Formats: sequence, C-alpha cells, structure tokens
Amino acid sequence: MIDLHGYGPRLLEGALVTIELGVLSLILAIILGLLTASAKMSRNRLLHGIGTLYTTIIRGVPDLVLMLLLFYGGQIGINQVTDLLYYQFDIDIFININAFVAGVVTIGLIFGAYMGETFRGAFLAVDNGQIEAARAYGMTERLMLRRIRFPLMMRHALPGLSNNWMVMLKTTALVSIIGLVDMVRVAEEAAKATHEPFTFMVPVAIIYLLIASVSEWFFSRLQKRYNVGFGEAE
Amino acid sequence: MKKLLSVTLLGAALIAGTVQASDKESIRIGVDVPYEPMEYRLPSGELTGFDIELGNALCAEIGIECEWVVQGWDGIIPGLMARKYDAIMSSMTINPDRREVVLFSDPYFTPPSAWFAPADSEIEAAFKETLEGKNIGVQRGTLQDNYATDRFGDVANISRYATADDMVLDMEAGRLDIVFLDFPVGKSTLLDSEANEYKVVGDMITEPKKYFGDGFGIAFRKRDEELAKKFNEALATLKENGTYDKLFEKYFGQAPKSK
Amino acid sequence: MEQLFAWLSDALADNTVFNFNTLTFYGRGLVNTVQLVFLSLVIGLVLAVPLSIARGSKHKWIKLPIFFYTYVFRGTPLLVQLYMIYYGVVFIDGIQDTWLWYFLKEPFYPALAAFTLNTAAYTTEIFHGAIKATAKGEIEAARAYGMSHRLMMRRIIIPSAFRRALPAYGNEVIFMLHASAIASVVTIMDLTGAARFVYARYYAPFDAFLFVAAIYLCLTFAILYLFRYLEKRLLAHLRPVS
Amino acid sequence: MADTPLPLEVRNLTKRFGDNEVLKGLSLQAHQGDVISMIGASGSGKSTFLRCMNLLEQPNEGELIVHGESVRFKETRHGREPADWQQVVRMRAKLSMVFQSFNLWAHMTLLENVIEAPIHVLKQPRKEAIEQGRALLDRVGLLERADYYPAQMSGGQQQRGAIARALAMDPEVMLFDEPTSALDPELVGDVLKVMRDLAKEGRTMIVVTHEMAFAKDVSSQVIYLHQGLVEEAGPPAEVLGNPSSERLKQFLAPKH
Repeated sequence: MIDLHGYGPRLLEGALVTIELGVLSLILAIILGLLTASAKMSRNRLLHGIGTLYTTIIRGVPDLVLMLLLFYGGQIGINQVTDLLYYQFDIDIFININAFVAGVVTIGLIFGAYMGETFRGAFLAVDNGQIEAARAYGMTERLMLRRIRFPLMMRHALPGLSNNWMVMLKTTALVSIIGLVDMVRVAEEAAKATHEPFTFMVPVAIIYLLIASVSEWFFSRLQKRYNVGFGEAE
Repeated sequence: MKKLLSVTLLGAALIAGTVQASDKESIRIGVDVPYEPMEYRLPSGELTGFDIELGNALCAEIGIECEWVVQGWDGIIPGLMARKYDAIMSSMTINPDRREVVLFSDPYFTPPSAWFAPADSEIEAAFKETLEGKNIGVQRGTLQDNYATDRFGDVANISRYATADDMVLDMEAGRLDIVFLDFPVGKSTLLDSEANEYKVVGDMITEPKKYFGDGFGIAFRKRDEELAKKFNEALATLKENGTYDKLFEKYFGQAPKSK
Repeated sequence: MEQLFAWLSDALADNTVFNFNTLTFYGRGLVNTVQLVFLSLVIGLVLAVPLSIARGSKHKWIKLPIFFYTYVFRGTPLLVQLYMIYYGVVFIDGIQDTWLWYFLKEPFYPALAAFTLNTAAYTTEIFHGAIKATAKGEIEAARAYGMSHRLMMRRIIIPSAFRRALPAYGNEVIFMLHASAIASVVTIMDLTGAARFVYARYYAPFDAFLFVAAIYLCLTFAILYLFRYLEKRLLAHLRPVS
Repeated sequence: MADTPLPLEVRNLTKRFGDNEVLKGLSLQAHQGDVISMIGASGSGKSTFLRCMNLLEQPNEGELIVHGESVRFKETRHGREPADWQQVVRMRAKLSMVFQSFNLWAHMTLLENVIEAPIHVLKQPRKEAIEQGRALLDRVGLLERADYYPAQMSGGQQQRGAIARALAMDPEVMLFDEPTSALDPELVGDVLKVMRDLAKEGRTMIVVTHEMAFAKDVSSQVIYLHQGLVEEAGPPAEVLGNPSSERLKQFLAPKH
C-alpha cells in the first residue's frame, strides 16, 4: 500500500465533501434548469428575457471567475443590506454564507444554466402528436405535464443531464481554490507538506474516475428505464 | 417596516445558511494557513503556531470562546468585511493601506521581512540590477507582494502564490531565483530544513513604513472598537505575566529583544 | 442615454481600481490567456487528428492505450492534471538535469502541457465520434471506386467527419477558454490571475471580477461568431436549398 | 474471341454469414457489351452476389476473374481475405458500382464527386478530369447542378450524378445495385433512360433490379436467383417470356 503519511482519513473526508457538493449542486441545478427552461419557453417576454440573459452570461464566463465573484462578492452584497439595517435601524443581524453553501450555490447556479438548455431542448424534442393525443383525451395541462410531457422529456434530457453531471463533478475541484476543503484541497496540502505530489494526486484522480464510472453505469440504467417502449435508442 | 424587513431577512438567512446574531461570548478569527511557524496544520488537521496559541491565550484571558476560520490570504480582509469572522489574526502587518479599511490592535509581534535564495545563488543583495530578469516569489496580496511589485515589477518576473507553502515548494522545485517573505516564516520553512540549501540575502527589511508598517496586529471591523480594546488589554496582561515570552521562546528560539 | 453617460463618468471619477497600472495587468493577462488557449488548442488539434484515427484501429494495442488516455484525462479535473504536471513532475529525481527542465522551469510550459493533453483527449473523442458516424454508404462508395484505406481516410472520411465535428469542437474551444482560468493557480498572470491580483490589492471583488467576466464574455462571443461563420461556410453541403 | 479476355467472370462463388449460406456456388460470365439483369425476391442473394463481385463482401469460396486477372486470396484467422489489396484496388477501379442509396460523398459538390476517384485513384490530371466530368454531367443532364451539394438535389438527380461518377472511371463493367428502388416513382424514368442509353452504347452492365420492363427491353441476359442459386438464366425473351419454373412464374405474376 502507498503511505499516505496520516492524511488518509482526511482524504476520505474530502472525498465525501466532493460527493456531497456534487449531489447537492446537481439537485439545485436541476431545479434551476427546469425553471429556466420554462422561463425560456414562456410567452412572457420578461421571463424569456431573464432566462436568456441568465444562460448567456453564465455560459460565457469561466466557472472559476463566477465562483470567485459569487464567493467573495456575494457575501459583501448581502452585508451591504445588513449593514444598512444596522446603521439605519440598529438591527444587528448577520447572514453567513459558509464556504460549503457558497460552493453549492455557485456550482448549482452555473450548471442551472446548462441544465436549462438541456431541458429546453428535451421539451422541444417531445413529439407534438403525443401531446395532442393527451389533450384530446381531456387531460389537464398539469396532468399532462406530469404524466406525458415530463416522462417523454426525460428520455431526451438524460444524455445531456448525465453529461452535465460529469462536467460538474470535475468542476467541484475548483472549490479547493476558494478554500473549501474537498479532496483536491487535502491532497494539495498533503502534497506540499510531504513533497510527494503523486502519492496524493493519483488516489484523488482514481476516486474521480471511480465516481465517474459508477455514475455512467447509473445513468445508463436510468436511460434504459426511460427508453422502455422506444427500442434501442442511441 | 422594521419588522417586515427583519422577517424577510430571517427567511433569507434560513435559506442561505446560518444566522449569527452578534454574540460576544464567542468570536470567530480568520487565519490563513499554512504560514509556518506562525500558523499551520498538523497532519491530523489541527491548527497550531504562534498566532494560534497566542490567540487562544488572549481569548482565554478575555474569557470568550474563539473559533478559527481558515481563509486564503487574498480574500482575508474582504472576509472580515463580509463578517465571515470577527477578527483576523494571521501575521497581518499594520500598515496605512490596511488601516483605512480595518481597525488594528496594538502590535503583538514585529518581524522583519527578508529575501531568501538558494545557498549557491549569486544574488548578494536585492537591488534592481541584481534582480533583473530573475524570478521573484511572493504571496499574493501581501505587503511583500506590494513592495516587490512596485520596486521590481518592471525588471523582474514576479510569481504570486495563494499560500506561502506553494511558494516554498516552487522554490525547492527550482523555479524561483529568490523569494521575499516574513523572516520567521522563511527561517522556519527554508533555513531550518534538513538540507540547509538556502540563505538570507542582504539585510532584514523593515522600511519604508508605507509598506512594512508597524508589526503584526489583530484586525477588526472598524465598528468593533470594544472588542479591540478587550484584546489590547489582554495582550498587555499576557506580556506582563510571562505567557507571551514563553510562547515567543517556543516558536522563535529566543527571548523577545524588547517588550 | 445622457443619464447613463453621466452615471458612467461619475462612477469612474472616484474609481481607484482601474488605473494605468491595473489595466496593464489586465492587458498582459489577456495576452497570456489568448496565447495559452490558442497554443494548447492548436497543438491539441494536431495531436488529436492522428489519435482519433488510431482510436478506431482494429488492433487493441493501438486502440486501448488511446482509450485509456482519453478516459483518464476526460474523467479527472483539469486542476488535478495541472497540479500533477506542475508540482508532480518536477519532483521526479534527476529531472532538473535533463533538457525537459528548460520547459518545466517556467510555469507557462507545464500549464500548456496540461491544457494541451486535456484538450487533445476531448478533441480525440469528438473526432472519433464523428469518424464513427460517417455514413456507411459513402465509405462503401469509396471502397467500390478503388480507394485504398489511406486515400479514403484522407479524402472522404476525415474531411466529412471534421466538418461534422465543427459544432462540438466549437464548444470545446469555449470550454478550453473557460478552463484556462485555473492557470492563475500556478502563478501565471492570465486574465483571472490579473483579476485576483487586483482584488487582493484593492479588496474590490465586484470591480475586479466583473470586469474580467466581461472580457471573457467578449472572447466567448468572438469564438461563437467565428464558429458560426465557419459552420456556414463548411457545413453548406448539409443544408438543403430552400 | 479467345484473345480478348472477358471483362468479368465469376466461378462457383459461395458466401456464408455465420451458418447461413446465402450464395451456394454461383457462376457468371459477362462478355463485352453484355447487359445482365439479376432478378429475384428479396433475400434471394442477388445484392450480395453483386457486392461479392466488387469484394465489398468477401466470398468464402470461388474465383473472381477481372479482365483475365484472377483475384488471389489467402486464409487468415478472420477467414478468407484477398492476398493483395493492391490488386483489389486495381480491380475495383475497373468495376464501378452504382448504389441503391446513391452514396454520393456529402461534403463534396457534384462535380467534385465525379472527379474525385479519377484524380486520386486513376491519377488523371485535374484539368482533364474536370473536362471529362463536366461532359459526363452534361450527358446525364446535370451540368447546371455541377456545383450543388448532394443534399441540395432530388434523389433522381443524385442517382444520375452517381452514374456520372461511375462513368468517370471508364469502367470495364458497371454494377448497378437496385438503382431505382430508393426513388419516388416519378423520378425512376430519368434514371432508367440514362441506363438505357448506356446499354445502347455497348457498356457492359450487371444490374440488380425490380424493373421488369427494363430487364426485358434492355438486357442481353436475365438471371433469376432463388435462395442463393440460379433458378433460371438466359435471354430475356426466354426467361421472362416463357418461364419454366413455377416459382419464377409466380414471381412474375402481376401483383393483383
């Protein structure tokens, strides 16, 4: 076995942070993505505009820059409000965004934009005839969304979703730069203290590959489920 | 109106994270690790170092809990402004630029800065001519960064690192010709290493004050004058009763020159 | 409009962040970012072309190593790859006495190496997918007309596959521009590095990062525009006449 | 007669996909100027037979003689393969194929499609190839479409273009694999007209087809395949006019 110089447990903790961060951000991104997709498909021009602005800006700026901006700037923005309260009304309140929450919010916000595009494409790909059939059988819009549109949409959305997740998993590594102790950060600290970068970076790389492989397997299972009735769709 | 606002904010707070009322029974102190021997981590993850131990002693003296929050140097003052913590105790030099933004305690330690280079380096002193075309390492946003950038930025290449150990690692890798940092840190990380491959170049540097200020201080938000006063009193007590001297000897191997 | 102008000049009047000095930093950052991204993309492309062809080889000793390479480089964060190349390789014993040291000494080359290997892996897979998707009939026609394997690759498969790969490759270029922001971690003064420097010196996250975000946004749009133009030119054959 | 070798001769060709033997020892002789139509139900092996002549499928047994040159084979781990790919390339250049789904190269204009193989396989000078290509496009009535891409043309135009591409190789034998099956009915006529003209000119052609009128009017020989075997072969008047096998009778019977 490789000698981890006592950093083993912290490395594992870091791996857990990476996974938690990834999963929570994924949930947030999916919610934001669905909202964005509906905003962009809505006839309301304001909503459409907001959705477009959001996806354009987020997809045009590097993840790291957005992360630095939200992490360092976001708290200051909130504080300007609370400072105002303190000086004007003497209310002393402090809302702390800890690094983990900031990480989840930032990554979720970034990937919400990508998810939005994925979901929009998937909704548009749903065969209109099937929607008409549902309407013809007297389904309400809500029921139709839940029973027909959404399941059909998921089939088209899954490949993009899985792709976004893979990219996102790797993006979580950037939180180490803003000071959150994920496994990359632990490995980095350990590498510097021991002068053995490979000893710590190689296990980290292997863990990433493992997570990616497991997710790939999981998504292919899911894809099979949603493909029921469609034959072997590529 | 007040009520409405606070309720709205409370809601926002619950979503955003933790709400922290200004609870003076415990305070949070921001620190940038590692910066051996001032502050660093043991492999177990536990924080230690001169600042940490002194800070804990100060808190004990005042009778409050302190919690350390790790924050990279380049974001450490914004973090204080942003109230991610209530004080910074992280080898921060008191200088006029920073005074404009934060409130400092009395200085608790006055180290010089120094240039370090490999033992076989030909650089004998840090002048413009000798540094021409060299790679200078500094930690981003430190006073050494400001000094080196303003003085030598036009002739030398300045590499900026997020943490001091990044820089030391690159020095050992051979990418840097010379580094500029707080003397105790350079001594602990470069001079005291087993191989003994490094030397101090030229004199200790403490001037001009514009850059090098008045020694290390604990930084607070400007409105927290009360808190700063408590820390100053505690510091005076610790210097009086010998606790400070003991810590100083433990980390720097000698008694402080003057009190 | 006039109001906007007044507001703008007001805002700039008591601006301490954007002076000649910091703008020089941003300017140099722009040059570094563009250099780094452009070079890694060009070298990555040159590597990816033969790799993507070999990736489809029948021999498993050619195919598998390439698959392994793309799997590892696409499955791990670029940041980890950068650390390994920047800090890892230099601590291999004796490397400082080899000619490699000349390149490893500067932070630019290790970063270039990491970016190049990363983009080459992604590009290889993009091209491999496009080659695999070449219409069977077109390949058969080429064989039926007496083309050797090599000639068919050169004249039929590659030109058509690479054209089809254009949109996906455009995304990769933008992805690379964004990924290059981590160069600042290894002391390179790229655009993000300049922003972090300005931020650390003036404690002004909004000014420092919003400005640099705007520059990245412009670069992204420039790339998008370029690829739209290329697609219009090179994918003309896929559009039926209206 | 014996002095000029036959353009194409196939002897005793068999082909198996796994355990399924789809061609059970087929032979064929194409003389200069012959138009041979191969007919049969789907699954009879007629397309596979045609593709074996060009080695797009590898026959398991049998001999293939192109212009007097016998193709050499060798046994490998994966089965029987041509021993000399150079020879195959040379041989394929003499047999141009026209496909059911045209298979024009989508990234090239029509003219580029036509001159591609002459320039790069036959090493014809570019200028000459372009001149010849334009003449051929004119012949199939597509000169004004020379700079169009395949996706911008109708199926019938694409197939006529594909025929021009095949002609540009100046082949010994032209192989047609159901050239009109993928076309809308109203476009079939144009393509058949081009093929009739070619036959009149004395081109040697082997045509897999469902167009009985074409087979009857144009061919010099008709081969009816059933389950990988030749059931009947001979001049069209004989085979189509007076079929002896019950199956062929049924095959030819008007479909309601």
